[in-house]
Formats: sequence, C-alpha cells, structure tokens
Amino acid sequence: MNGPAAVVQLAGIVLAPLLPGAIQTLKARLQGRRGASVLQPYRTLWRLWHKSAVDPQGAGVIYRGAPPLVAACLLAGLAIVPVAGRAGSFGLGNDALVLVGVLALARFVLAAASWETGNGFALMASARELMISVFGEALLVFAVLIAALPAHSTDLLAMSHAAAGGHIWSGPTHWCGVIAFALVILVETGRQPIDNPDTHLELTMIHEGPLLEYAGRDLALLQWAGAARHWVILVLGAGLYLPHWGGFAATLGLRLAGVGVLCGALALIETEQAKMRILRVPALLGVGCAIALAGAAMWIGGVGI
Amino acid sequence: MERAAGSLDLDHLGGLLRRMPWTGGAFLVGCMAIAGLPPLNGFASEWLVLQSLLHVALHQPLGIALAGAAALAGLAATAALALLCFVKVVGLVLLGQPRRAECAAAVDPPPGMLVGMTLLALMCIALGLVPGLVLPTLAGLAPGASGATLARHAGMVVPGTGSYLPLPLALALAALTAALLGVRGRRRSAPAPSWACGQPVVAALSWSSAGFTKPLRLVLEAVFRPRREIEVVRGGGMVQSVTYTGHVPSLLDASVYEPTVRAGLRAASAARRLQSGNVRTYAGYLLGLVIGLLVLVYTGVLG
Amino acid sequence: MNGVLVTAMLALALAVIVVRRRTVAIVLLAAQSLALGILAVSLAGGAVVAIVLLSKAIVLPALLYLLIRRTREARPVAAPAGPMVRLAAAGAVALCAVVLTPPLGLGAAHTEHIAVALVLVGITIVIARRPILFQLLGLIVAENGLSLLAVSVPGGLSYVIDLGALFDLALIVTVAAAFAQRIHSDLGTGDTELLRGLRD
Amino acid sequence: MTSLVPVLAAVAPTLPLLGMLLALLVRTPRQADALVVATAFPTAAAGLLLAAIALAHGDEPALRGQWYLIDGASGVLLAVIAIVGLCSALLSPTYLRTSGRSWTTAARSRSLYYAALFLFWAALLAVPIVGNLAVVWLVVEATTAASALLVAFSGRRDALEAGWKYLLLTTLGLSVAFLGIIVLAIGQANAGRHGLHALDWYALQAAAHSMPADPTLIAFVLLLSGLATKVGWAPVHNWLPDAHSEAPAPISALLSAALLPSVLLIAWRIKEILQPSVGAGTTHAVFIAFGLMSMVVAVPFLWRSLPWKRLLAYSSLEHMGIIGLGIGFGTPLAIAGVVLHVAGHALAKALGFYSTLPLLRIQPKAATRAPTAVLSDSPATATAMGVSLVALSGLPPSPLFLSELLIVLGGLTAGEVVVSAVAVIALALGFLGLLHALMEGVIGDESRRRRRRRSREEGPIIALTAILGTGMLACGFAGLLLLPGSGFVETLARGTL
Repeated sequence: MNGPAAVVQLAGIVLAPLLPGAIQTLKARLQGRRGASVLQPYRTLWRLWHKSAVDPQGAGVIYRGAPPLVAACLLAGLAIVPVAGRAGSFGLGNDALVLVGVLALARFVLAAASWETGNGFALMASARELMISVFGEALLVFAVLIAALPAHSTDLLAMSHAAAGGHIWSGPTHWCGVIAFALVILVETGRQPIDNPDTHLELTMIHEGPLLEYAGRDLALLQWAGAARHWVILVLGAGLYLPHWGGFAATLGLRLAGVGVLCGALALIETEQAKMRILRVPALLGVGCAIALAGAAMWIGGVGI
Repeated sequence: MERAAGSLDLDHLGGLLRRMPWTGGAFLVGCMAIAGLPPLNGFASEWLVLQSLLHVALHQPLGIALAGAAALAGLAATAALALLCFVKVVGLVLLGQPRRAECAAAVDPPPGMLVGMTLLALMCIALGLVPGLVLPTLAGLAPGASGATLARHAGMVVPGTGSYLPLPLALALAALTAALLGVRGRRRSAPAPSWACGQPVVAALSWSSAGFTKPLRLVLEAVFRPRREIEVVRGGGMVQSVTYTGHVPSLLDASVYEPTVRAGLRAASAARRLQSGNVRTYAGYLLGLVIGLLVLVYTGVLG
Repeated sequence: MNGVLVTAMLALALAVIVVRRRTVAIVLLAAQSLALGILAVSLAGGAVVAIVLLSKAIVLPALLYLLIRRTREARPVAAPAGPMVRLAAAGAVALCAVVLTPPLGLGAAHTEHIAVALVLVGITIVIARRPILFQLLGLIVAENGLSLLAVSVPGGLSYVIDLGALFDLALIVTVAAAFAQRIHSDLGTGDTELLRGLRD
Repeated sequence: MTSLVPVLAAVAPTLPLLGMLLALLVRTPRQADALVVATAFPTAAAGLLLAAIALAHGDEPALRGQWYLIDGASGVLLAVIAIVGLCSALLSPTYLRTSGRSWTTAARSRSLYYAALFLFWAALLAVPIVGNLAVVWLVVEATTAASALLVAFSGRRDALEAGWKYLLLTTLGLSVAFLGIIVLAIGQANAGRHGLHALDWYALQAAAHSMPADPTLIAFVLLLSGLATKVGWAPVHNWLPDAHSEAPAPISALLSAALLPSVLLIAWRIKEILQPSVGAGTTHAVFIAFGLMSMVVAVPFLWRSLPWKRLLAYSSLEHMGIIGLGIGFGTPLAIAGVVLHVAGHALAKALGFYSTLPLLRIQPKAATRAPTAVLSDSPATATAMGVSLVALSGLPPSPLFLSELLIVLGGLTAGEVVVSAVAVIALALGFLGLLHALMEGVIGDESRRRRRRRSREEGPIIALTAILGTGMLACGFAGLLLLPGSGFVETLARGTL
C-alpha cells in the first residue's frame, strides 16, 4: 500500500511550486488585480534554469554547494512528511523532530553562504531569520508536542492517525494547537505579517535576503526549495490540525482540499495584514507559545478529553 | 588557528577555510555538531533529550509535566540560539574575506597538530551516523536502568516514540546533493562584485560579530540588560568624536556572587570584634559561659 | 561559728572589689585567708591543712606587699566603673551562684553556695578591676573559694592535693608577680587597659 | 614487655625534670645546648617506647599501675608529645641564636628558657600517664605556669601582654575545673571512698553508676567549661591566637600540637567516666556545641590575611573544634577520625610553626604582617609552609582529609545530619582562608620574583619537612588501613578504661 503514498510524496516535488503560485494569484484577485497565472512559478523556474549563474568575488565551496544542499534537505523533508496518513517507505523514518533538524540544517547552510559572500543585506536577513527562528522553533516544537499528546509519540504517522476523526476536536487542546501551528506556518513560509515574500527592498527582506547573491540554476534550486518548504509545512499542517477521516482516498482528497483552504487563508491574511515590525515578532511567537503551553496544560490536567 | 592567524579575536579573522582546509574543515564539523545539525552527533543527543522531555510531559503529574513541556521548548530555542552563534563563528572565522594580513597568509599547521582535530571530527561524524550502536550501553548505565535494554542497530529506534535513522538520512542528503550537482551541470558563471547597492565592496563594509547578533540582543534586551556609554566630544561647535562602548554584564556575577562575597566579608569583619584585645572582656566570656551552663543545668535543658 | 566565718569570707571578697588602694586590698585578702585557715582548723584540724592555709594567709600577702613596693604607682589606676556599680555586679554574680548551685552533697548548703560564689566573684574581680595586682587578687580569691570547698569535704582531700595546690598557687603567683613587675617596668603603670596591642 | 611500663612511666616525666635542674646549673651557652641534646633524645626514646607499648595494647583494657593509667589514646598522645618535644628541643638552640633580645640577660635567659622548656615537656609527658584526676589537674596547672614564662620569653610588650592573658585566663579556667573536681571528691567521700585514690580514673569509673545525678552534672559542666578554656574552644579561646603568635616557634609548636590535645584527652576521659550518670545525650550535646562553635568562630578570623603564626593559631582553634566534634559524635568511625586527627594535626601544625624560624629571617615583617611570596625568597621554607598548609587545609594526601572524612561519616552514622552539614560548611569556609594564605603568602604572583638568598640555615627546615611530611603520610596510610573497625578504636569508643 505504500506505493500510492510514495507516488503522492514524490508528486510533491512537481506540485510544490503550485502553492506559492496559487497564493500569489489568490492575493492578486483579492486585491483587485488580475495577477500572474497559477503556473507563473514554473515559468520563472524554467527561465532561471536557462540563465547563467554568478560568481561573487570571494565565493567558495559553501556558496556553490549551498543551493543543491538546501534543495536536498527539502527533498528529504518531503520524504519524511506523510501525505494522507500514509508514507512511502523511503527509510528516512517519519519523525517530526528530524524534520525540525533538517529545516535547521537548510537554514544553517543558507546563513553560511551569506557569510561567504559577505553581502551586507544577506547577512542582515539571515541574522533576522535566525533570531526569529529561536522563537519559531520553540513554537514549532510546542505544536509538535500538542499533536504528540494524543499519539504518545513524535512519529508523524501516529500523530496524523490520532488527529483523525472528530473526537480530538472536543477538547480545547487541539484548538490551541491550531492557533500555534497557524503562527508556525506564517514563520516557516515567511508570509506577510512576519516577512514580506514579494518585497524588493533589501533592507526589509528576511527570507529572500540570502537569495540575493544567487542567479541562474542556483536561484532556481533555491526558489524551488522555498516552494517545497511551503508544501512541507502546509501538508504537515493539514495532516495534523485539519479534520480528516475515512480511508486513504478520502483522506487524500480532504488533505489536498485542506491545503487549498490554507493557501486561501494565507492569501487572505497577506491582503489584510501589513508587515509587522521585526522586533515585535518574538512577542507574537511568545503569545503562541503561551497558548500552546496552556493547551498542553489542559490536556495533561485532563480537561475535556 | 592561533598559530596561523596570530589572534583568536573573532573580528580579526576570516577566510581561513580556503587557506587552512584541514583545520577549517574540522572546525566546521565541530561547529555544526555543537549547533545540533542532523547528520552529526549533536543532533542525535539533542533528539534523545527532546524525546525524554516529551515523555516527561506525557507521563508525569501536572507540575512536572508542564516543566517538561517548557523545558522541551526551551531546549529547541537553545538549539536555535546555538545555531545562530555557531553560524556567526563559522562565518567570521572560516568564510568571507580575511580581515588581517596574517589571516591571508595562514596555512595549515604541520600534520602533527592536524591528527587530533581530524580524529575528533571523524568521531563526531561517526557517532552522528551510527548512534544506535552506542545507545543501548549508555542507556544501561543509567541508575536503576530497568534492564529492558534497547535493541542494538544503526539508527536510534526508541520503542513507543519516534525513530531517527541518521545513516539513511545522511546518504539520502549526499546522494540528492550529488544528483542535483549533476543535474545543474557545468556552471556557466561570470564574476561579479557582491551586491552593495552598487558601491564597490570595501573592507569597511565587512560585518562584525556585534552586527550579526544585534537583532537578538535588541529583542532580548530585558534579559541581557546591556550597558552602553556613548561619549560625544564636541569642539568648536562641531562633534569631534563619538565613542561607543557597550557590554553585556554577566547577570549571575553581578546579582548573586558579588553581593554574597561582600556580605560574607562584612559579616567576618563584624565577627572579628569578638577578639577585642581586652583581657577583662575575655574573662567576661568565661564568666558568661559558666553562668550560662549553670542556667542550662538549673532550667533542666541540659541533662 | 563556721557560718559566720564563711559569710565573712564573701564579705571580704566583695570588699576587695570595692576598695581603691592596693595595700588595703592585700590586707583584706590576708584577712580572708586567715578566716579560711581558722575555719579549716576548726573543721578537720589536720596539721598539713593548717600549715597550707596559714602560709597562704601570711606568705602570699607578704609576697604581694613586696611586689607593690617595687611597682610604685604615681596615681591609682582609674577604675572603669564606680565602686557601687562594681559592688552591685559582684553582688549579682554572687546571687546567681547561690541560686544556680543545687545541693552538691555537703551537709551545709551555705558553704557550697559561698564557695561557688567566691569563685565567680573572683572572676568578676578580674573583669571589674583594671590594675594587674587586682586581677591577681581576683585569681587568689577564686583559689580561696576552691580551698573553702576542699576543706569542707568530709574527710578532707588527701595532703598530696593540698600541698600540690599550694605549690601550684605559689608557682602561679610568683610567675604573675614577675609578669606584673616586668609589665610595670615596661609600661610604667600596672593598668591592663594599655595592654591591648594584640587584637584582630 | 608490660613489665617495662611502670619503669618507663616513671622515667619519661622525670628525665626532663633532671634536665631542668641541670639547665639551671649549667654556665656557658655551648654546655646548655649540649645538655639539651643529651636529655632530649633519651626522653623522647622513653616516651616513644611507652607509646609503642600502649598502642600495641590498644585493644585490651588500659595498663594500670598504682599511680599511672595508660590506654590507646594516651599512647597516641605520648608519641605526639615525644616527637614534637624532641623537634622543639633540638630547634631551640637555633631559635635562641637568632632570637635577639629576650626577657633577661643573654646567659641567664638561655638557661631559664631550657629550664622552663624541660618543666613544660615533663608536665606534658605526665598528663597522659598520670592515673589520677586531681594530680592531672596539678600537672596541667604546672604546664600553665611554665608555658606562660616561655610565651613571654622574647620580653617585647606584645609578648608580655600575651603571656599575662594566657596565664590569667587559663588559671581562672582551671580554678573552675578544680571546683568540679572537688564536687566529684564530695560525691566520692559521701560514698565512703576517701583520700587521693578516690579520684583515680579507674575508681571514678567504677563508681560512675552510683554517683548522684545533680552534683555530677554540675561537676561535668564546671570541668568542661574549665578545660574548654585550656583547650581553647570558643567562646573562651581568646588567649590562643595571642599566645601562639608571641611565643617562640618551638614553644608554639608544643602548645598547639601537644598541650591542647592532651587537655582534650582529659576532657574525653571525663566524658567517658561521667557519661553513665550524666546521660550520653548531655555529654554529646556539650562536646558537639563546643566543637561546632569553635569551627564556626574560626572562619571569620581565617578570612583575614593574618601573620603566619596567628593563622596557624586560628587553624588550631578550628582543628580542636573538629576533634571536639568527633568526640561528641562518639561512634567508632568518629573516634578513628579523632585519633588520626590528633596525630596528623600535631605533625602538620608543628611543621608549620617550625617553618616560622627561617621565614622570620627572610621576611622579618612577617611577624606582624602576612607573609608574601615566600617561594621567590626561599623555596625550602615555602615548601615547608606549603606542605603544612596543604595538610592543615585537609587536601587529600594529608591524613587530616581522611580524619575529617571519618569524623563526618561518624557524625552521619550517629544521626547528627544537620550538625555534620554545618561542620562541613564551616570546614569549607575555613579552607578558603587557608587557601588564600597558601596562594598569597606562600606562592605569591610571578611578577615579584626577587633574587634567591641561599642561607645556610635551610638545612634543618628541609630535614624537618622531609621527616614530618613522611610522618604525616605514614599516619594517613596507617589510619586508612588499620583504624576503621579495629579493636583499638572499639575499646576507645566503648570508653572503658
């Protein structure tokens, strides 16, 4: 039975750029613009694939090796996250904490690359990103904890099975988990209130900063990695914190619908919300952690299971 | 590095990876291991600690469980902090342009000095890849180990919780990176200065450690409580010079150790008045002792 | 008869703490030792005990008088507190001794109380008086208290102890006299207040 | 072998008395020095032989004679007094040659010094031997008189002050103690036992059960507070630092290493005898109170940078507190610790005081101010001071570490957990003071390296460091291997004489 699940996970490689495309198009429509089509990310990837790369002065092994390594990390992430409650047997296991580690590795490599080029904007952006990640990872681990409470394990398969059905929604804990994971989605995908993905002003960049120095195929790989990050986080969110039940096919349908709903929600938030001051972000994530801790406390205290 | 670059001040190094590949490589592996990045041993041990904290949160009574949950989040935040710190160290020391002439001329030390570092780096990688072999023996050492030894195999599979298989993960990452490198093919690339809004890149623009950690220090100002003195010298109606000195005082010393030591010494000097030098006072102590003991006997406290 | 003598000894001790001039104090001490000697003779009548106590009544005061002649004092040393305060203190200490000592096995509780009181008053004399000689007198008063109790032990202590105690007292007093004389020649006065060099 | 005991018990104290008389007769300083050596060695030999016999008979009941009583503890003390006495006697000529002015004229002072030293040593040797409580008191009173003269030997104003305070306070304390002895004598007289032998240790122990409760408790309290003054326990310890810092170095060694523990032995025997009638709870409480108070009172003084001898004096206060605490616990482990502590402390303290002679020659101002960087002046002296400080602060190679460990373990087995905890904290705080002295005084910082003056006087101190150092290590290993659980300790813990 792992065949179809593996196919869907691998399909993620192809479908990943669809998500940012869908969010951009929805946002454009909400803002009364026609906007680019949903397939625009594919076109940019194709265009970048055929342009030549750039060698910034003093760039070394880390600079040239970063894009493939980041893309590899995200591919591993794809392999780890089960899609519809089932995972292909890629042998990497399905542990949530390993996923956190893999994303941290990608962040490390990108920050090191920005040090290699010595580009001020890239360094400023990675400094901000790492600062936010201090609080973001704490929140992510809290969200994982809440999802692990019913499953008694950090294995994503067990967690998504425990999250199946309606019973889980009766207690307040899961709702706290939803709020926490919503914030996690905003941090990890680098969406509006925390980071503006389509900004061109280098001083305000957080997620795109380290990408400044790249061009051609390197930039294509990094852009794909950004899209894959969307896919990993949204699929994970849908799997853990959106209601689903029934067999594999039903769950798969519900999962894809869930991802669509999340894209819509992200687009809505992006249109409504202006960008937050960077130094305020930790306070917001702190509130998320407090909500998650309260949720965990209620579960452990046995409230409303 | 001190031998080659002459100084260990982070802001006076740079670009050592290309010039000192062996030392730089070992240093990089070390930093990644400490920062707790997946294929290395740092992440393996961190993963185990996170799992144990999770179990504390799951199975202990409310108070301890909440503490476990808070500790879990705390550890994750610390891991991210470590990541920030060691990216900064790697960036300042190994990558970028050399900040001083000695760094530019740095070369790897003779093999004798390299063996130690490389051996340790290899052990970090080895332990990172197959922690499962060591885990059962270590678990057995724990006091009151219930003897239910874990099964011994390459990855770490803790029954009843997650599993972390570092070897396949590392192989997958390596294979995928190689594949993508192959797919990317020969890089047609043109040299270009790194982007600084069109300005020529000069040494003054290179970042220092203070800059990289500024966002964090701003955010955690309440905890660090940094002390900064800004001195502006004005002369002839013009600002002649502005000197900025700031440092982060270590909290524990300032708020715990120094007051205790001062209080201890003050109490000691007060107690020393006991030896006042006057023989009549000393005889008074003897009288007080005898009468005190007699009172204790009289009141029945003693015996 | 004995009760009167014992009370007289305590009165003489209190007088020593009050009196200002050193010679008068030595005379009072001699009187106290004499009273003790008479009491000893009337109680047990042992030859050794008599010799010991009579020598204490005669030889020691003579030695002290000799000491005073060699350590001329320009003006008597100022006392830290007035005579009445000193007397009150000594009285209080004596009262404490009387109240606190339970029956020690001697028939006469009166002698026990006075003996313990004498020892404690001896220490109080050392505390209350500054001149070296008076501190030495305090020492001897305490010694007399001990001898009082020793004498009234039924059957008496063995002569070895009595002679030994006398020999030790003589040794201590001579060494103390040497100290007093040396300190007087070094300081020019017998006031121990000046002896405060060693402190922390 | 035991037939020798009566002879040795008589010979050991009388030999120094003989030496005293000869010292008064002898004319020239050279003859006096020869006399010292002539009497010192045989006395030490007699003492050590007696100690050896006593230690061999440690686990059987004490060797008892008509007027002497020697058990395991007095064996240890005899050994200590013999060794420290011998070293002090042999070092006295060096002290006299370098001491400069003294109480009286040069010729007279040397014979006076030797006479007082021998009287002091004779009385010290008599204390563990004599089997009668009253006679022991007389002997201790004699030691006070002799040592007061020796403390003030240098004739300076401070020495006179120290000597006067020592004489006055300890004599007052001993009078209080004698009051306690007479109360015991009354109790014995009422029970029909008269004369001198009613106050023998053995007789008192035999009558222990029949003693009336109230008078015995008063006697115990008076005896303990009196002897506390002589042992130098807080709060009546004030004469200790003055007397030790002003006395000549050999005399301070004898005072600290031999006199204080012997008076402690008397207190220990009184505790063993009166315990049945007074109650174990009271006796333990009193000893623990005195011990703990001494350890705690010593801490603030050790924290100041003190002159060398004053620092050693306050360390003696702390160590007497530890021994008192050990006796207060009373369990076999603690008693083993006490025995080892007496031996180890004596050697370490003696070495510390003997290193004062070369120290004062190198840094004359060290008499009134803390020594600084002695290592740069004379490594030999610095080693001696360093070995004694390391030993006194209880760092592992020294036997004191083992004994303190045993005492604290004994305390825990006796159930006194809180007391042991406070004691350990007091030890740690005291250790800070000694460590400061070690770093500042002995080692000092590199920058002030002065040129080394090699003086021919360093021979004796090197020999002494070697001998006493190996002695300490031997004590440590003997303690480790033999003491815990041995018969020797069992009999001491049981307390039957």
